[in-house]
Amino acid sequence: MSSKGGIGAKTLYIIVGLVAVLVIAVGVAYYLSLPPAGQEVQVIKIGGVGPLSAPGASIQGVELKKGIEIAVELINQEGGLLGKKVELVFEDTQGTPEKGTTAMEKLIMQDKVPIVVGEYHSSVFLAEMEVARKYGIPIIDASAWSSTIRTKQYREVFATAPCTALNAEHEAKFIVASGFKNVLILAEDTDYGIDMARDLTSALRRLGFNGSVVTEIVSRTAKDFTPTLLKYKNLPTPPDIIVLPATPPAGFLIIKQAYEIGLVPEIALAYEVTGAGDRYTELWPAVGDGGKYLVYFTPYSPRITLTSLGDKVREIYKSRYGAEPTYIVFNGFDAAWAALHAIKKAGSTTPSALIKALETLDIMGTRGVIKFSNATSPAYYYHQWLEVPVLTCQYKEVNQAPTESDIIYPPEFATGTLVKP
Amino acid sequence: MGQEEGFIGCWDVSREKVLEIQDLSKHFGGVKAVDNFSMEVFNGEIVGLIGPNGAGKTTLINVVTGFLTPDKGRVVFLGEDVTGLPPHKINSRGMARTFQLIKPFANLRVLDAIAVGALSKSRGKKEAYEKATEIVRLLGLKDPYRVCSTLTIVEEKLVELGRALATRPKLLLIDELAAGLRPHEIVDMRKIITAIRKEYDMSMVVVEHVMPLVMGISDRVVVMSSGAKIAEGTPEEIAKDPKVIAAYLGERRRV
Amino acid sequence: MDIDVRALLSRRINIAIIAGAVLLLLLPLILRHEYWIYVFTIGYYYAILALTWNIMAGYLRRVSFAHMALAAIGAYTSTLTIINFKIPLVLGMFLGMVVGALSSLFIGYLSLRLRGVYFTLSTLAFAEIFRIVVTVEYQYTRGSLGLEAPKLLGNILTYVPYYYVALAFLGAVTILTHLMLNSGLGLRVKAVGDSEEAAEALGINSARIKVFTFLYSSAIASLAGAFYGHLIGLVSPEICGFEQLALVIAMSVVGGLGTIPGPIIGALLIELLAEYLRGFGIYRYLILAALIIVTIRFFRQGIFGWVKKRVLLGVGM
Amino acid sequence: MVIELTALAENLIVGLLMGSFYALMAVGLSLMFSVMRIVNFAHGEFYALGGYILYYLTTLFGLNNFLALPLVMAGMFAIGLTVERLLLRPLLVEALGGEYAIITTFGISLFIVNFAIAFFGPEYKTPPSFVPIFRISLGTLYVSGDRVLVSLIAAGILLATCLIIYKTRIGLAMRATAQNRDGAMLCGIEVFKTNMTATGLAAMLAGAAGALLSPIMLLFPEAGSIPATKSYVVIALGGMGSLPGAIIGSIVLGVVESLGTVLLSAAYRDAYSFLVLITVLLLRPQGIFGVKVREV
Repeated sequence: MSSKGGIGAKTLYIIVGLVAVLVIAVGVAYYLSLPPAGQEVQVIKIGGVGPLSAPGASIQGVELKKGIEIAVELINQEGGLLGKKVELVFEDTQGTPEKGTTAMEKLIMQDKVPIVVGEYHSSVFLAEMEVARKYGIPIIDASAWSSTIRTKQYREVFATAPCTALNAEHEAKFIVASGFKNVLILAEDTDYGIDMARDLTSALRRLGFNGSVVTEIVSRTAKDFTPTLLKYKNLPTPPDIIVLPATPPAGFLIIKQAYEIGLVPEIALAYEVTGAGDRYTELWPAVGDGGKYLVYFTPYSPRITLTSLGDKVREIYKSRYGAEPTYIVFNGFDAAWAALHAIKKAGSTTPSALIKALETLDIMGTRGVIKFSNATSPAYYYHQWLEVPVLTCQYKEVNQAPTESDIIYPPEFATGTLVKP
Repeated sequence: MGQEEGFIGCWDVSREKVLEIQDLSKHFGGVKAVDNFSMEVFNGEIVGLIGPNGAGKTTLINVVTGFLTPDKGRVVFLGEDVTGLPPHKINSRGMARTFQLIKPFANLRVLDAIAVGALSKSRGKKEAYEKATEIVRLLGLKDPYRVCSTLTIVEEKLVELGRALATRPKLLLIDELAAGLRPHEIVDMRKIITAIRKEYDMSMVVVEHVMPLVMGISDRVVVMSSGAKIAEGTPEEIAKDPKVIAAYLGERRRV
Repeated sequence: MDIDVRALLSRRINIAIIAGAVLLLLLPLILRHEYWIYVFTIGYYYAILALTWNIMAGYLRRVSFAHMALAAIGAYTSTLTIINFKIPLVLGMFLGMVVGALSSLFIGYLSLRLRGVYFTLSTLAFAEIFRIVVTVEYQYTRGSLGLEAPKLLGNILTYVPYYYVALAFLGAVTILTHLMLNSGLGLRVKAVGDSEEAAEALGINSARIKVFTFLYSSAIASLAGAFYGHLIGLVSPEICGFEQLALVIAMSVVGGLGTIPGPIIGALLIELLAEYLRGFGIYRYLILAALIIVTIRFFRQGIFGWVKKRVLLGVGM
Repeated sequence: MVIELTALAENLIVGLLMGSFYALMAVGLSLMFSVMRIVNFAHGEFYALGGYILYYLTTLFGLNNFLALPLVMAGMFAIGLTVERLLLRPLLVEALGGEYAIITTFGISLFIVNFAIAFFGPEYKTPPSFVPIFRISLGTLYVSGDRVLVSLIAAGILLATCLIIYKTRIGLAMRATAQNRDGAMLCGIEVFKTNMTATGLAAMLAGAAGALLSPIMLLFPEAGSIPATKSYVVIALGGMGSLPGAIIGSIVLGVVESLGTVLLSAAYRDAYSFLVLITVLLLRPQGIFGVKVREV
């Protein structure tokens, strides 16, 4: 072989050698980044998970992270926990179950966090709680609403976020209390939409509602809902309230097109129940005049009387980010606040102690006292914060911001009553 | 079908008919590309098929080899009616072709490209590569490990010819192989075709414009103009035939 | 110089590949980190998908947008049959592969006799219909919430066994594909890829070759999907998301179109990079997109293609 | 479910209106395919870009919609040219297989979507509408007036494009290149110029559709994916590369979808167009107007 051949072989071996060294270096680097097992740990790390990039809902993920960060800040201002500073390690789960599992593995095995808080997508949380159960690490659901998370009744899983079944009870009570007779539910073709429709229908039945309840599934990615809406507008007895478990863009488009064909608000009121009602900067340009008289479900309204802690959090958020916090910020804060106080109550970071502490926790959150129910029936009560406040508000003017819209249900929080055109 | 060596160049009716085209027609909209065209090829014979541009030669080849289905007429090959069969079935029966617009296997090496042709008639990959190496030697292709996209025009045409040969055809249809070649390359091509003829027992139809090539090697010549056959015979007869000259040079203006 | 450079070259490449394989075998001992072992296991899953996608795009020169849908079919079929009919897990995965293969026959019959772009369009249509059906037939598939899938090896505490199952799966697929592509059949696939008409004229039934290649690629992809479902423990529509398809295509293109080791290298590199750059969340797919465009525009042969050419030059071609 | 005649008629009108927008997308796509034999898989993202340019022109610079529209179209034309010049031309020059073009346009699509997510933000934007919402009622029939007006604009743009293609020199050059690229080259047509114009026109039309529809249908980074898949169905339905086919195909698709939602179930709405695509591929692969092409 000509000498030139030698060079070829050498280049190849160099390349393979390089790759090998790189891989080992990465491994060793990570191995060293671990805190030495023996020494006393100066910092208590708590894990945070949520979608910060596509294909996840990155806006909500970022707000969730801000809420948790504010909680950690406040605890550190009060001298941290067990004499140590608290550090948040937040992992981007990108809205896919695979990344959720990866994030949990990293947090538990590498960062050695004793407790994890977070998540917005229910499917990702389902994957994360399996990893939590595998290692016996407690995890608190901050903003994933699916009831399936609660009905599995894992001991490690707690939830401060509202859940669809609870919300359905609230919405059913509102519909009955406001005297609507014909309910139309336009649910998006996802598990969320369909679960909501089913839960709301059964909740209405349990309250003895004798009016008509019709459910229609619509495609989440469709752009034009006019044909479906026309169908209901031309019925002999058209609906007087249209409940919309349909996330944007579908939800917004339905409201706009229902207004265009004269179904809303003259014939029926629209009742947006996904919590997107308070994203008013996106809602109003999308629905325009169709938003007048829009009734919307939300776990938080600026006009709700917050606890002193809640006001403090709101001020910090407004001063730092120059905007009104949405409910996701409070969800993140309350979940983290519960986790931190569990560590304080347990006086240690051993997971089993934390779980017992959470089960008997009783602390003041941003919107009321946080307590986790230990009831096992109905199934979704287990480790759920039952009294998480949920509200129904109404925009009475076009382009109204949540700070001015009235809370119209439940009566104890109400700042105004339901208005029909 | 052992057939004694027929005399080259003169009729021998007893010889067996390899290909028979019976009044074949193919129209594209109003254009009669092939119009009631009939022709025969006998075993061991080289038939030249000439005609002006757009006479329908390539369309005829495409119909005979199954790439286009005819509107009317039949194609009988080795006594079997193959009209309308897909190209790969016709090839497996022993009829191979090259393309006027050559279709190289750009990413394969020369040896691989020729081996592809040999695959269908070999038991395994090894036998296919043996046949391919033999054809590379026959065609005098240098360095068979180069990738086809780096070949010159002549080499590409030789590979096209070589892979067709590798399918061990009974009848080889060569579509304007000499097009675009320089004079000395045409002489080489002629030598190769005669060498092939000696090496393999097969008949050929050579579609060509380059007169020195087709007239030199053809036993018989068929002339096609606007889809129809206008003349047939030995190269010498065709050269003198007034109809052929008219078709090529246009009518002699009568003063 | 009439020496067969390919033979000489392959000996060198084989040495490198064996060295790489041994390195990967020992990796769990070196790393001893559940997190990194898990990341590599996911990397092998993507390597299998990139490799099988590359067979279609790199050799048969047909781009399929249904590759992730086929993986999802494997995952959903396996999980649904196991949950509803209580069959053993491995049988479920096998059924997943069979259903994936049958789906490829359906798409293949539909479009493979037409020009390349029709095939791509019908794979796109198939993937979209599959995604819609999965979200709308919620009572079986639980829609976007995803379906719990039993774990492949029960709930053991470590991922090391999964790592070796994935590595063995990848090794088997690589060897099988190498044998197939270097056989007579492989030569036919490459011929049909380069010029269908020329292959047809040489006696190759190009329709059958195309259907077989797509069947081979889809069956393995669905089996990989089934494995993925039982690794993660949750089967959700995200498996066949647009982002996952982009990931697999980038891995295949950056690694080296039309090569076998290329997509594997691309898969491991991009998966490690993506994990390593966790902070770059928002820009991750922007970087991936740029990688695809730049590689096709300037660096068409990809990483392994470049290495092969370098070594070829080294050998005095 | 008793479907009265009015509901059917109303839906027919909705179908026709949607058809005009699908046509804008389909004609652009079909033009690129006929001239360059490339299906541009980033066509949906050209739609979204058009929407974003309109959004920023109107909100940041306070331009009136009707003034902004021509700017959007000019901007998109330029983007089309650059994409062709930088990324698509080398593939044609080196006569590479179709798969490289498909992968490149897929990369461009991925790039634009994620560029939008990173820099324009993932939330739902709504540019100001061209015309305030008003309703026309023809007897018992009800039609949303603003949509009718906007689809008239779309029809106008479509007409202008057809004039360019069938009446001007560059249009002739494009049609010649579509027939036979080598033949066109032989008679002195600068094929690269026609390719650039075709891509530019395609991007302009898609951008116009995006600009016209975004005020009605909300704008977000992935907004282009549904209209794109619809236009793939249409060009397959109408026959690859045939402009009349693209226009009629879009109208048919618009009507099939809106009637389908009322007669069948709304949940499977998007699936109908794909089922149409699959049946067309099965029965008549070259589409209604297309011609069976065999590259021999």
